[in-house]
Amino acid sequence: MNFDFSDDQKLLQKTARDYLAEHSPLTVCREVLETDQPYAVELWKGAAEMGWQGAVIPEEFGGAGFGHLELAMIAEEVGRALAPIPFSSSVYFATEAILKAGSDAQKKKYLPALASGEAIGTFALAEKPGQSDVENVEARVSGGKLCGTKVPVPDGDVATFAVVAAQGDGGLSLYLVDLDTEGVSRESITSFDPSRSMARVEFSDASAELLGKPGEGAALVSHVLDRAAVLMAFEQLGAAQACFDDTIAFTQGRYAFGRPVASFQAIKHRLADMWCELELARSNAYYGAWALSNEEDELTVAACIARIQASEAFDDLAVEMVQMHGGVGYTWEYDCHLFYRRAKLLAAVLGTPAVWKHKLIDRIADAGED
Amino acid sequence: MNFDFSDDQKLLQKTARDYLAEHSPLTVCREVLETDQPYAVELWKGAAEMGWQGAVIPEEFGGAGFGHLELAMIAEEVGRALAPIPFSSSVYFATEAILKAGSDAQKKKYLPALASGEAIGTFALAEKPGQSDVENVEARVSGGKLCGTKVPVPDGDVATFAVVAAQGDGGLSLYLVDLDTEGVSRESITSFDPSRSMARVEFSDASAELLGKPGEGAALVSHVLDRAAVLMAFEQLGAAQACFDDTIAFTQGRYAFGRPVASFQAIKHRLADMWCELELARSNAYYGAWALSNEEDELTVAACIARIQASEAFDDLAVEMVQMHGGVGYTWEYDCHLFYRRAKLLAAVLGTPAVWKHKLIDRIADAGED
Amino acid sequence: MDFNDTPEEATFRAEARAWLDANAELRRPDDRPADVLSERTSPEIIAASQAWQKKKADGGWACLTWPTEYGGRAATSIQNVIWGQEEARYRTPPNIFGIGTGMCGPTILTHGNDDQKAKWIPKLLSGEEIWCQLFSEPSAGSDLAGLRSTAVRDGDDWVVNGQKIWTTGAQFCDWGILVVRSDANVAKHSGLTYFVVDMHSPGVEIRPITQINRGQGFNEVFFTDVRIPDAHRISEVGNGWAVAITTLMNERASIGGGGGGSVNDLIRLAKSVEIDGRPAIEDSAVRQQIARFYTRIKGVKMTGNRTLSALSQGKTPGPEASLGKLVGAKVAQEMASFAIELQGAAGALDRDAAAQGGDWQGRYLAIPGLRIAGGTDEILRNIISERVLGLPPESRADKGIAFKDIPTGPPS
Amino acid sequence: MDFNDTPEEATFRAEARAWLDANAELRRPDDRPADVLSERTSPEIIAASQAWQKKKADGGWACLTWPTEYGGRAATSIQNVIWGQEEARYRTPPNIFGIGTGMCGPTILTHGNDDQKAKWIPKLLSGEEIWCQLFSEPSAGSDLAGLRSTAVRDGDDWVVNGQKIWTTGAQFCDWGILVVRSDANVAKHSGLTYFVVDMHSPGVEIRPITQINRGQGFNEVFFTDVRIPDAHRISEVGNGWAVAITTLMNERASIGGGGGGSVNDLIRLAKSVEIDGRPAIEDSAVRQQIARFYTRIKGVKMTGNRTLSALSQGKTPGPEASLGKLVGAKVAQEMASFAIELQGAAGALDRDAAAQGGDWQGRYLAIPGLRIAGGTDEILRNIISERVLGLPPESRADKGIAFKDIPTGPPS
Repeated sequence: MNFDFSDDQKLLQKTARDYLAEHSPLTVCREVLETDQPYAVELWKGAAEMGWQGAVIPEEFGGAGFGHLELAMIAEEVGRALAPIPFSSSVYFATEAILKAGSDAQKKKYLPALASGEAIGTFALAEKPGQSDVENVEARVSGGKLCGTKVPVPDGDVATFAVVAAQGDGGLSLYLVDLDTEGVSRESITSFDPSRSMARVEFSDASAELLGKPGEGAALVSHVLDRAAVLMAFEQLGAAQACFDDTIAFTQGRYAFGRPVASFQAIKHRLADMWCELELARSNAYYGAWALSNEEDELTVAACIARIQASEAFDDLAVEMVQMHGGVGYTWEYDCHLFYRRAKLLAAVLGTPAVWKHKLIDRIADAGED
Repeated sequence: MNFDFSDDQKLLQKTARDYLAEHSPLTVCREVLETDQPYAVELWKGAAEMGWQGAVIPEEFGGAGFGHLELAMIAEEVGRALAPIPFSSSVYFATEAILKAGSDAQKKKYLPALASGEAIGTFALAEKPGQSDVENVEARVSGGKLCGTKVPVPDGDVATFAVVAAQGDGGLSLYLVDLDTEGVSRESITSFDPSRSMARVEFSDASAELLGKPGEGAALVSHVLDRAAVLMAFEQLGAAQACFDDTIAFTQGRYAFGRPVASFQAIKHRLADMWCELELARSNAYYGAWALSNEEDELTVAACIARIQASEAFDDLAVEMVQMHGGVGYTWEYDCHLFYRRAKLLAAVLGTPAVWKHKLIDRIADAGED
Repeated sequence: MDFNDTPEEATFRAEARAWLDANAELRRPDDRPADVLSERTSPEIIAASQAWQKKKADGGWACLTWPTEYGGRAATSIQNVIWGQEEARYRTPPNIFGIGTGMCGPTILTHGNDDQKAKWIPKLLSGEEIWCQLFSEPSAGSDLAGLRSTAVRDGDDWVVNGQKIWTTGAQFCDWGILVVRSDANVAKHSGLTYFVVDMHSPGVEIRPITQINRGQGFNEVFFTDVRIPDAHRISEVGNGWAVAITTLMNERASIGGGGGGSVNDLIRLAKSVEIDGRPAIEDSAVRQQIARFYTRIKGVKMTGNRTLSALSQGKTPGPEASLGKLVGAKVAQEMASFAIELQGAAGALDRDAAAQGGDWQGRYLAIPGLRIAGGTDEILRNIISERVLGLPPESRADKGIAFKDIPTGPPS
Repeated sequence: MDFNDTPEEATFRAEARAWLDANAELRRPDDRPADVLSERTSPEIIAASQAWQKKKADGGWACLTWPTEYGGRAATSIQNVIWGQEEARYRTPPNIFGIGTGMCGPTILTHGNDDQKAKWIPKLLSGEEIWCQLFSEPSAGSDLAGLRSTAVRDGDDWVVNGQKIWTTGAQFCDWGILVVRSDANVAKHSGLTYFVVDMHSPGVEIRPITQINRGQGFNEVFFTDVRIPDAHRISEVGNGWAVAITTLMNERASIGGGGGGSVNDLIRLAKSVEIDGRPAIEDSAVRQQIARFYTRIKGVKMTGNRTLSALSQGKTPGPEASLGKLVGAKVAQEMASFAIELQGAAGALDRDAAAQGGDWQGRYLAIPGLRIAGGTDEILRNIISERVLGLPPESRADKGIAFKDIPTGPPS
């Protein structure tokens, strides 16, 4: 039994943390939030130089050839720093989709550019509000031309290409679509967390290339979402940990009635409960990482519980962070709202906890697993 | 605006409370719990002498001719005392059903006996575990003879007659069935709260008399449950209040670390939250009483929110009562478990909160009510 | 038990409605929900709000419970509530007088002398002068009595220095109520004094605070050698805490659980989005959640009706009113959070890009303020446990110590 | 990251399994869940439990981590865990030695002298003698150091008077570990002394406590002039609190989140009952709840795996272990409550009258004990906040006061 990351993996994490502490303090997140800048371009380049975007891309395709455990460690740090870059869209979604279903030609075309950060990928699934994304896909490809509207597409305003779910001849399928091409029009739309951008992308007879087999779309979406869920859980975990650490520090330093706020039992006990939520999130995320890196059959179950607990813990902790900071927590000047916004955004972008709960029960109800 | 009980009603409540304090201290509940006695016979007779069973039965049928507001006040006190008598079965269910749907002959036959306490009525709906009681009725009447099994029937071992939901020629209907008659066999079964008894009742060609119109069963069940829900909410409210008062007293008197347990902020704040739950339950119960006594269209909505909040508040408070008493709360000797058991029993017997939540949404989703 | 007005109340309501019909327009079903209109600082809105207040004052419908000699109508509390219910049915400008009429006025009427009442009350009531409140400080929020701004006597004046925060509307106000420390050598509650300050005085500097929802309803107010005549002192030197309590009691009575959006809006949303390919309103988990919100919101409302009944019977509601804000703000936050989740991926959007114009996202960003302003959840639970339930007070680390000796941060 | 055993661990596991295969029978899928078997006091069960312990001791599989000189095998903590995992797969009698081997033994091994170890440890390990713990008192639960039973020195003996409570198995035990107050004139933690008491001594009276589920696992133990030789004192006079801490650390490590029933059982129930005319497992609200339980239970289990990994790397787990009991007991209670609600009206039944033989009702009545025994939720949150998170301790009303002067009830 060694349910922990290795020393090498932890060292990689430490390197990532140090790099981000220097190059992505919260002021970088705030700058993207407060300006029209869709993401931190320099940080994105720096991350690519560190090999993060290509962490799980094989060396033959220009990647670092690490495994998913290493990527999980990087994701946790990206989360901790609230790094305002299209990392999840490009790495957890687009890269995973191509690794899974791409032809050799597709891999050669996209992976090296993804690894170098030159290409930014994203995943275009949702078309309208609600929790029925796969059921609601109306975008359609015929004769290699895609028509339809995807909204919201995370980072869709800055991505160079998208993996798009659309109806094809064999049913729902995935397609690769370059976004700087004829027949694609896109606009930034207001994000709940403007440090991460969102777009509406309209396709009118845009060239689309099949990714995977025709009709394999639903299975591939599920596959990609499982993998992204685990990686995203680490990003959420890192952010939740940062949120918790800041709240602990604040309540210890803030005095009321002649004593630290953190000495009041009501606050202490709530912090203890928050710590439990965070530790559960960490444990479930580790389970997900194990399943992902070993390609275990349990991946879906592990992804579900990692995703559910990470989303709920981060959301909880961000709400409590604002509350425990009192008045200043409600100001733009303090950083609490960066977490409060990011928590909701990350919980929304790849299926809400409710969606994953249904998926979990689908899996365990007949398995007799315990 | 006078959203409160009148002085006369409060006086009636005070009388009931004083009577029960003398005749039904918790030792009476405990005696029924610990022995084979199905209910407190003397208390039942005393209650009848006070006119409680006949509170809403018109004087022409031997009742006190009070209204439902008065009955609500009595129910709150019955709840506060955890009175171990078949009050809810006979008064909230059987009496209400007959008042609503009974023919003049049926009223003449049953109401005076109900008012005097000589007859004990009950309501037999459920047939198997689950939340689909009305959907699952398989008991059937043909040619005036009832066949089927009802379980659990609250107080079915001591009741003299039951209002039974069964399939008839016109669909689901209600029937009056005397239980001391041929074709009825019944046995006590283990109750989660043995201070209130439960029975399995089997009917094989037992004589059954239609109550209301054929096929009117579903509507009548819903009608009776709405009314019973409001009255039961008061019983739950009274019990929850007793539970809360005892917990407050205990935590103030119990010292740890040189100070009252009730002086610890974690406990204080939880008590504050419990008080909020209790007050919400009280407010919603009052709303239910208003709607019931005025035969308002809003009765169903009011019954739903009264039932939901009363069930959840009593359950919550009973759990906290045990927890806040610490070790002694876990002993048979202390009274906490009387509340802990009763809370679950009362939440189960006329539809769980989940059932009432569905009913509520059915009502409000299209009403545009706010 | 009767939700209807008494005959007297009905007469009064009819009178109010008649005046409103003649002077305002009824709200329409498709008007934007009142709770998402938060902008209150533009000159147009201030002018409109002042005009409406003046109209009400002229008609005898401003500050109904105040004495007639100052422009009120000596109405009962229940009449005041009835007026509020009726006024809410009409299209009226955002109200910028809540603090003046709800907190400043009642405090001056209780603790001010006759000169002070005559000087300030009529113009406050008529909306000619706008008022704000200057209590909280960066280091004195929940522990309000820990405030550090000072007042030093100098001849007939006091000289005030320090910083206040969370002052609603400071940038367009004429007068402010102010609590400052006049003596740091006595226990913290004993060294406070209460003033009315002219917001146009030299040395008063106002800086807006941007909230997490980018709104700017609040300000920081800096005082640098601001002179206040002793005649503008309310009550005795050192009695400021007692006066402040009057203000705060009025504040808590006026902050409700509003701003949370309605269950109706949520049901509309649940009908418009899908789960598992079917309208969300048919999903059992969604139904259970909405039912829970409805039950609690209605519970708060019915608790309010019990309070109104007490008012109607001439009783004074007590600290029980904390329930409405404590439960209401939490439900509001849960409901907004749930509504965002219902939107799925589109929950990550805001404003016009989101469902229902982003109202739920807007609420989600506004509601943390509700859970903090006018007493955090924690303070409300303290109030309920100590003042309603009579539980023992917290052990106090700052009891019986001169203010200057109370720890204010970690030992260095 | 690897759930598999290291090669050494695998070898050890195989060895354990081989011995178990030879000496016991595997559990079967239709065996009653272990968590609902609570009866441990009948002579048959005691005899069976002793026989199994003896067999393990003879085979070298009892108290694995203890020194070989006392019958242990000086195993590592992870080996002990592996043994536990393997043993749980077999049909074995209820274990009545948990307190002896989990708490009493380790304390004596840490604080006892060589004579004491030689006298007690071997027979404890072999199951020949059964042990209990005598710490809690009616007025000293969470505040354990507030205990009032006394020991007074008399020649070579101590004379003990007072009352203990929550003593598991006292009625069939031979020895007990006991903490009593030897000096009430010093601060409360300083006046305690730790003894081993012969449970057959004159003056020891045992009365079973009936729990809310009618079980009788615990007892009250009354001491009236009970004499204990000074040779049975563990560590110095007045050092009892430090010794007790050793015991309690071992207690918390041994109490898990068990007893709550499995998600599998809950799914079985949800398949067998209906909501709205369809199997409950298809109901969205039911699914969301079960998923939540599963996520949390699995989270506790995975947290346990992280602890095991630390053990496997030779680290000592700290107060973090409180998480398992705090979260686990609460989830267990919520799950039982939910399972009862799923049964609808039949939820009001118990035992054979209820679904699944009343297991959920039985758990619902047993679980409050889990949330209290070995540290209430409140104590666990104190431990986490102070010892894991390093937050400031509670202000102490009883600090630096002689024990006899500490308030123990409301002023009269």
